[in-house]
Amino acid sequence: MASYTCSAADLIPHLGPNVANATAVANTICGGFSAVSSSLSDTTYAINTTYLLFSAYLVFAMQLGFAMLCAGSVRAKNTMNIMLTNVLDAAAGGLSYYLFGFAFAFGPSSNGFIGRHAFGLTGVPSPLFDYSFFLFQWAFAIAAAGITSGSIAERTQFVAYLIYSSFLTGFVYPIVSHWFWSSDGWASASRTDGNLLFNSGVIDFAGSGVVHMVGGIAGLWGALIEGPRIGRFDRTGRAVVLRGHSGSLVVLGSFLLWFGWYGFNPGSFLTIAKVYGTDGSFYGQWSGVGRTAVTTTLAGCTAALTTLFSKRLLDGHWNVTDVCNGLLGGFAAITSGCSVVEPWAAIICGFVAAWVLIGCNKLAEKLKYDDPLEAAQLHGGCGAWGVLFTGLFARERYVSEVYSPGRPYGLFMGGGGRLLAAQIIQILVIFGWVTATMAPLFYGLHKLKLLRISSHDEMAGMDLTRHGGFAYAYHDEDDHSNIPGFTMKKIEPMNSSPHDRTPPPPSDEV
Amino acid sequence: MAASLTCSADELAQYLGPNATAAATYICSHITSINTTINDKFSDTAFAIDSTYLLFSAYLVFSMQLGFAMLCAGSVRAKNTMNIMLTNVLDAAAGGLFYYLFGFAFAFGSPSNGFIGHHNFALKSVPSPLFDYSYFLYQWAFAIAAAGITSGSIAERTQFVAYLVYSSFLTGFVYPVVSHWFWSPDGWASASNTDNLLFGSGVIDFAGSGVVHMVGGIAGLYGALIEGPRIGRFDHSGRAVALRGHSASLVVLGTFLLWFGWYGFNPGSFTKILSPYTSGNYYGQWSAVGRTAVTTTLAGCTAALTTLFGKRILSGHWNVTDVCNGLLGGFAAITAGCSVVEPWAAIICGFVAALVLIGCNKLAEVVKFDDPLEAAQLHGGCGAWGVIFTALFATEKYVNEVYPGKPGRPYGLFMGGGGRLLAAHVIQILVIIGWVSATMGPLFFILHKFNLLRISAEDEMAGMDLTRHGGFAYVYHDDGDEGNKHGIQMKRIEPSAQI
Amino acid sequence: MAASLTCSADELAQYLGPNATAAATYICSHITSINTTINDKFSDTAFAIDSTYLLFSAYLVFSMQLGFAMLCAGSVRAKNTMNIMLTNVLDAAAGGLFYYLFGFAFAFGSPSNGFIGHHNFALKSVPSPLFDYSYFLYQWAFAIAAAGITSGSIAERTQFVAYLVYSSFLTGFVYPVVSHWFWSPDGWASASNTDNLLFGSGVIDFAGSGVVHMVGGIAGLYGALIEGPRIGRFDHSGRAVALRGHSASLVVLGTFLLWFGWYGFNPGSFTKILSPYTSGNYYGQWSAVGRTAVTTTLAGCTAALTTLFGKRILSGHWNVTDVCNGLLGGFAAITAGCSVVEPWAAIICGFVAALVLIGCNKLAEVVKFDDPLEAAQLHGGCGAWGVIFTALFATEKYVNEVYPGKPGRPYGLFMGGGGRLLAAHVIQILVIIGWVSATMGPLFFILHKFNLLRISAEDEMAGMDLTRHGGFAYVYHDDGDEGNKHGIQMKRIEPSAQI
Repeated sequence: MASYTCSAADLIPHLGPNVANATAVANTICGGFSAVSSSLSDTTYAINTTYLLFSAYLVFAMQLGFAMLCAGSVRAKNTMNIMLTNVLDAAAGGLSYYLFGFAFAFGPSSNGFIGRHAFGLTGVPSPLFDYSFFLFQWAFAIAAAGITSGSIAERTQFVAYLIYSSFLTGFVYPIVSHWFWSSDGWASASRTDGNLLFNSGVIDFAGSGVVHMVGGIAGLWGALIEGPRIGRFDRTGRAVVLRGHSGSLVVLGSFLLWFGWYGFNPGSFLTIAKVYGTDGSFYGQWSGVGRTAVTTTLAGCTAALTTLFSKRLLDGHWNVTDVCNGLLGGFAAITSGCSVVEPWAAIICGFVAAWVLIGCNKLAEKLKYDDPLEAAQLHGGCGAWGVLFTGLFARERYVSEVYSPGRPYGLFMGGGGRLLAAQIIQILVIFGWVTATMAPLFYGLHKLKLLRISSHDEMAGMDLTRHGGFAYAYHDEDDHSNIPGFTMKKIEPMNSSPHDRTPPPPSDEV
Repeated sequence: MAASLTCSADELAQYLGPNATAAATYICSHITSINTTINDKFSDTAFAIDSTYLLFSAYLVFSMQLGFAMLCAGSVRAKNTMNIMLTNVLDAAAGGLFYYLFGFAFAFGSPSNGFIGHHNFALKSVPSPLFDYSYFLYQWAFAIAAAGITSGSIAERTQFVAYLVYSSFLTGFVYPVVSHWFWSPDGWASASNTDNLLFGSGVIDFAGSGVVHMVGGIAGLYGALIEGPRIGRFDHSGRAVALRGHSASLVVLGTFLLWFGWYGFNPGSFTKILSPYTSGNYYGQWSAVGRTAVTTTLAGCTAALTTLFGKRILSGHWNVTDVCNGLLGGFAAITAGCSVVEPWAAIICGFVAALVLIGCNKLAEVVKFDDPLEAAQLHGGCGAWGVIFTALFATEKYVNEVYPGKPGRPYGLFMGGGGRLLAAHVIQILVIIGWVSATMGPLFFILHKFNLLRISAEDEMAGMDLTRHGGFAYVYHDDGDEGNKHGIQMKRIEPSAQI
Repeated sequence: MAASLTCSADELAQYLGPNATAAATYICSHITSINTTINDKFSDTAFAIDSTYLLFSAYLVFSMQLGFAMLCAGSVRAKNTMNIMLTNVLDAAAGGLFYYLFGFAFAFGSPSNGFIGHHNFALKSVPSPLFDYSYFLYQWAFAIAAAGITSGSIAERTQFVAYLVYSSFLTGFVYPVVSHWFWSPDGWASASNTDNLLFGSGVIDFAGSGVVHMVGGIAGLYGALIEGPRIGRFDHSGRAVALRGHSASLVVLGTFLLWFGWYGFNPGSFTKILSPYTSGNYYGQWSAVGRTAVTTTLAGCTAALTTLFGKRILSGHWNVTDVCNGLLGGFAAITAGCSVVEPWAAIICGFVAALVLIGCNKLAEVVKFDDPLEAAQLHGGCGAWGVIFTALFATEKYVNEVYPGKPGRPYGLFMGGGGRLLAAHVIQILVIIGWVSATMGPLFFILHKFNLLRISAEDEMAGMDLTRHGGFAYVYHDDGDEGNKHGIQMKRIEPSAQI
C-alpha cells in the first residue's frame, strides 16, 4: 500500500564517481524501506479485518433481534414456528450462501448480471476478498430472508417457508446485491470499467434497496397471495388488531436490531484504515465511519419520536410497539444514504420515514392487506423512501470521499438529477425483479396447496400442530397429566370456546 | 507521535567531500521524506485503531440501554411493563436528538468557560482535531444512561408527560453541565484542566460514578420523594411490602447485558488504546485498558457474592434479583476509580459497595422511600462510595499514567498520596448533590404542583399499560381477546388451574 | 514484527570509498535512529491492535454466560427458573474471584512444570511480556463457560450449597489444570510445548472442544448420574416423559447469544490478529481468523439443518429447541479444529455432530440418564467427536501456520498426515475423562453421601424458587394476590408479606 520514492536506481547517479560501490550504497540506504512498507500493510490488514469481523458479528446479532421481534409480535401459539424460521434463515442461509450465493453475488470476473466464480469459497482468500468479507455478506443475506418471514407469519406452512427462504437467500438476493454492490454490477456505483449508469451508478450504501426493499417486497407478495390471518378483518371489514403476545420481546428485539445496525451501516465501509487525501490528517475514513453511526442514530431517533407523537394524536395512546416500528423504519430509510449525508439530513430522513410508515399502514388497512410485523410497509416502504432520500440529499464531498470524485450527487444539494434518476431505476428494477421471481414462486406454492395452513391449524396455532407444543409452560401443575399430547390440549383452553368474537380494537376501550 | 529526525544536507555534504552536494541533498531529502511519510502513516494507523476501539466501546455502552430496558421491565409489575419500556426507548431516542442539538455543545463545546460549553451546537465544526464523530456517539451513549437510571426510581406511578419533560431536561442540560465540569478539559474541576487544577489535583472520576450514576440516582431520589411511594408499598401499619417485579428472567437478562455493556463504559473511557507509556514496551495504554476491565469485573463479582451471603443471612433465602442489584452496585462504585486502582483494591470496593447498598435499602425502608428499582440507593449510594473509594485507593503510578503531563499529582490517601484528592472528591459529591437538587428538585416539584407528575389512583391500580399505552404487554392466551373489558382479561388469562 | 532497517557504518564506508567514514556514520546514525523509532511504533501498534482484538473477543465470550443463563432458564420448568439463573450469575461472579486468586496461576502461571502452574497468583507480576490483563480476562471468560455447562446437567434437583461447592472446585482447580496441560506452553500435552511434544505432535485443541466442553460435560455427567433423574422424568413403566422447559423464547434467545459469543470463543482463541504469515501479503493471521469464523458458522448451520430433518423424521414435528441444541452441538464439535480445517470439512463436522447428539440422547433415554439441558450429551459427546474430527481433517498448511516454529508436524489422518495426531487426541479424550472422573466423581459422591447434593422430594415438587429463592420468577397477574382461588400458588409467591 505505501509507496516510497526511494529507488536505488535513482540514487546511483547522484552519488557520482567518487563513490566506490554506488549500487551497494544505494541498496543500503533504500533497502529495508520495503520491509517497513510490508509491515505497514500487515498492520492495515489487521486493523481492517478486526473492524470488519466485529461489524459482521454485530450484523449477525440482528438475526437475534429479528427472532425476538418476530416472536414478540405474533401470538403465543405461533411463537415456536416463527422462531424456528429465524434460526433456519441463519442456518440454511449459511450453507446456501457458502455454496453458491456468495458466488452469484461477488464471484470475480463476472458479467453485469450475475457472478459465476468462487462457488464454495474456492479461490478465497484472494487479494480481492477475505473470509471476513464472506461472513459480513452472509450476515446481510440472512437479514433479507428474516424480513420476509415477518410478513407471512402465523399462517404459512413450514415447508413453504423452507423453499422460499433458500430461493431468496441463494438466488434472488445475491443477484440484486451483485447489480448494486459488486464491482462488476451493471448499476454499481463502484463499477470498475467506468461505465456507470447515468454516469453515476446507484448509491445504496448499506442496502435500503438491496436488503430492505428485497425482503419487504418478497414479503408483500407472500402476504398478498395467502391473504390475511383469520380474524384480522371482521365480517364488516373492519381491521382488528391481533396483538403480539409479548411487548418485552418486541422491545428486546428492537434494541438488538439497533445494536446490530451499528455493524450494518458503519460496517459497510468494510475498511477503517483509509485516508482521504493526505496522510497524517485527523480526518479520514474513521471519521466517515463515525459520521455514519451518527446519521444512523439520528434518523432512528427522529423516526421514533415522530411516531410517538403522531400515534398519540391518531390513536390516543403512547404505544411502544409502534414506536419500535417507527424506529426501525427510520433505520431502514437511512441505510441507503447513511455514509453520504449530513447529520441534519438524517433528521429529515427519519421524520419522513415515520410518516411513510404510518401512511403505508393506513393503506394496508384499507386494502385489507395483513402483515403481522408490518415488514412490507416498513422495509419496503421506508426502504424505497431511503433510496430516494439519498438521491436528494447526498453531499458532494462525502460522495467523492466514499466513492470517487467528480460524480453526480443529491438533487437538493445542487448535484443535478442524475443520481436521482439512477435511484429511481433501482427502485423499479428491484420491484420488477423480486416480483418476477418471488411472486410466481409464492403463486406456485399456493396452487400446490403448500403455502397456507388449514384454518383448523391456524386456529389451534402452529406450535401445537407442527412444532410439538407451545412455547410457554408457566404453570407446572400441567405436569400431573403429562401424557404426551394431553399437555398440549390443556394449555390451550380456547378449543372449548366458540369463536364468534367481535373484539373492539384496544383503542376503543381507553 | 512524531519522531524528529532532521537530516541536514549541508552537514552531510561536508562529510561526503567536494562535489557531493547533489548526493547529500538527495540522500537527506529521501531520509526526511521517508521519515515524514512513515510518521503520517503511523498517525493514520493510530486514528484507525483508536476510532475502531472507541466506536465498538460506544456500541457496547449503547447495549446498556437495552440492559436498562430489560432490567426495568422485569422489575416492575406486568401491568406497567409497556410504560417503562417506552420510557427507556425514548431515553435513547429523545436523548439522541437533544444531545446532538445542544447537550454535546454544553458538555464539550470548545473553547468554553469552566461552567458550560457554548460551541459545537448540532455538531458544527465536528470533526475537528479535538474530537471526531465517534467521540460524540460515545458521549451520547453515556448521557442516555443517566436518564435511564432516573426512570427506574419513578417507575409505575409517573405520568408519561412528566417523564418526557424531565428526561429532556436531564439529558439536554443537567447532565451535560456536570460532565463539562469534570470531564471537559475546560471544566473547573476536571483532572485534565490545563491551567488550574482544583486542589492541585482535580477530580478523578474516570468513567462517571459521580458524573453519571450519582446524577441519575439523585434525580431519581427527588422524583421518588416528591411523588411518594406506590400504592400498597407500605401497608396501613407502615410495614414495607415487597411489590415483586413480574419477571426475574428479564432482570437477569438486563443485568448481564449491563455487565456486558460496562466493558464499553469503563475500559472505553480511555477513548484511545494506542498510546504507549514508553514506546516499544509491552506495557502501555492497552495494558491499562485490560486492567480496567479486570478491576471492573472483580468489583462486580465481589459485590455479587457479598450480597448473596449478606442477604442469605438477613432474609434467609438465596435471592437472584438481589444478587443482580448487588452486582450492579459494585459496578457503579468501581466506575470512578476503575483505571487508577489495583485489582485487589477493586475487591475492597465491591465488598463495601454491597454493604452500602444493603444499608441504603434498609434506610429507604425506614424512611418509607419507595424506589422500584433501588436506583437512587444503587446509583446514588454506591456511586458516592465509588467517588470516595477512588480518593482512598488511587495508586501513584496509575494516576500519572492515566492523567499524564503533570507529574507529582496527589493520589489516594491510603496509598500515601495525602488528602488533597479526597478533598476534591468530597467537593465533587457536594456539588453534584447541590446542582441536581437545585435543578431537578424544583422541576419535579413544579410538575407535582401542576398535577402532571403522578397518575391517578385508579390508573395506578389498573396499570398504566391499559390506561395509557393501549393494552398489556403480554397476551399468552389467545382467547383473551373476546371480552377485553378491564380486569376480566386479567382473570381470564390464567385458565390453566380451572381445568 | 520488526522492520529491519539495519545500517552498518563500516560497511557503508567501504562502499562510499575513501575518507567517507564520517559521512557513513552520519547517514547510518540517521537510518538507525529512524529504524528504532519505527520498530517501537510497530510494536506499540501491534500491542494496541492485538489488545483491542483480544478484549472485544473476551467481551463476546463473556456474553456467552448470558446465553447460558437464558438457555438454562428457558429449558427448565418455571418453578426452578430463579435457581438456575442464580447459579449462572454466580458462575461468573465466583469464577471471577477464584480464577483471579489461583485459577489463572494454576493454568498459565509461568514458569511451571507440565502438570500445574504455580506462579502469578492473584495476578502477581501481570502484566509481563508473556501475558497482559486482557489475556487473563479472556481466560476467565472461558473458565466460567465450563462451569456453566455443568450447571445445566444437574438443574432442577440440586441443592444450592452443592452447587457453590462444585462450581468453585471446577473453576478454581479441575478446569485450570486441564487447560494447563493442553494450552500452556509448559503443558505436557500442549501443541506449543517447546521441548517435548506428545507423539511429536501435541494435542491440537484450538479453542477447547476437549478442554472446555468435555470437562464441563463429563462433570455434569457424574453429577446427574449420582443424583439420578428428576421426579417424573421416567414414568413407572420406565418410559421417558419429556419435562418441557417453560419458555422456548428464552431458549432461542440463549442459543443466538451463544452463537454470537462463539465468534469470540473460536476466532478469538488466536489471541492475536496482527501476525503476518508472509509480511506484505494479503494472506495472514487475519485471514485465518476470518476462516475460523466461517468454519464455526458452517459447522453450526449444518448441524442445525441435520437436526431439523433428523428430528422431523424421528419425531414427526419441526422442533425449535432440538434445532437449537443441534446447532450448539455443531459449535461444540468444531471448537477443537476450527482454525486448522477447511470450510468444507466443517460441514462434515457439523453433520456428524448432529448425529452424535441424537445418538447420545437416545442412549441417555435407554439408560435412564436425565440431563435437563442435554449438556453431558451435547458438550461431552459432541466435544469428543470434535477432538477426533480434528485429528482426521486438520490440513497440513493450516497446522503449520497456526502452530509455527516447528515444521513438519503431524496433521489429519484423512489429509495424509498419518496417525500420530489421532493418537495424541485419543490420549486427550482418555486423560480428560480420567481426570474429571477422578476429581468430580468423588466430589459429587461425597456430597451425595452427606445429603448435600439432592433436594428433598417435596422441595422438588414445589420448585426450588419457592422454597429456597424467595418466590417464583414470574408474576404476570397482579390481582393474583387476593383473588386467586386456584391460587394457593399465587399466595405463596410472596412469603415476605406474611412474615
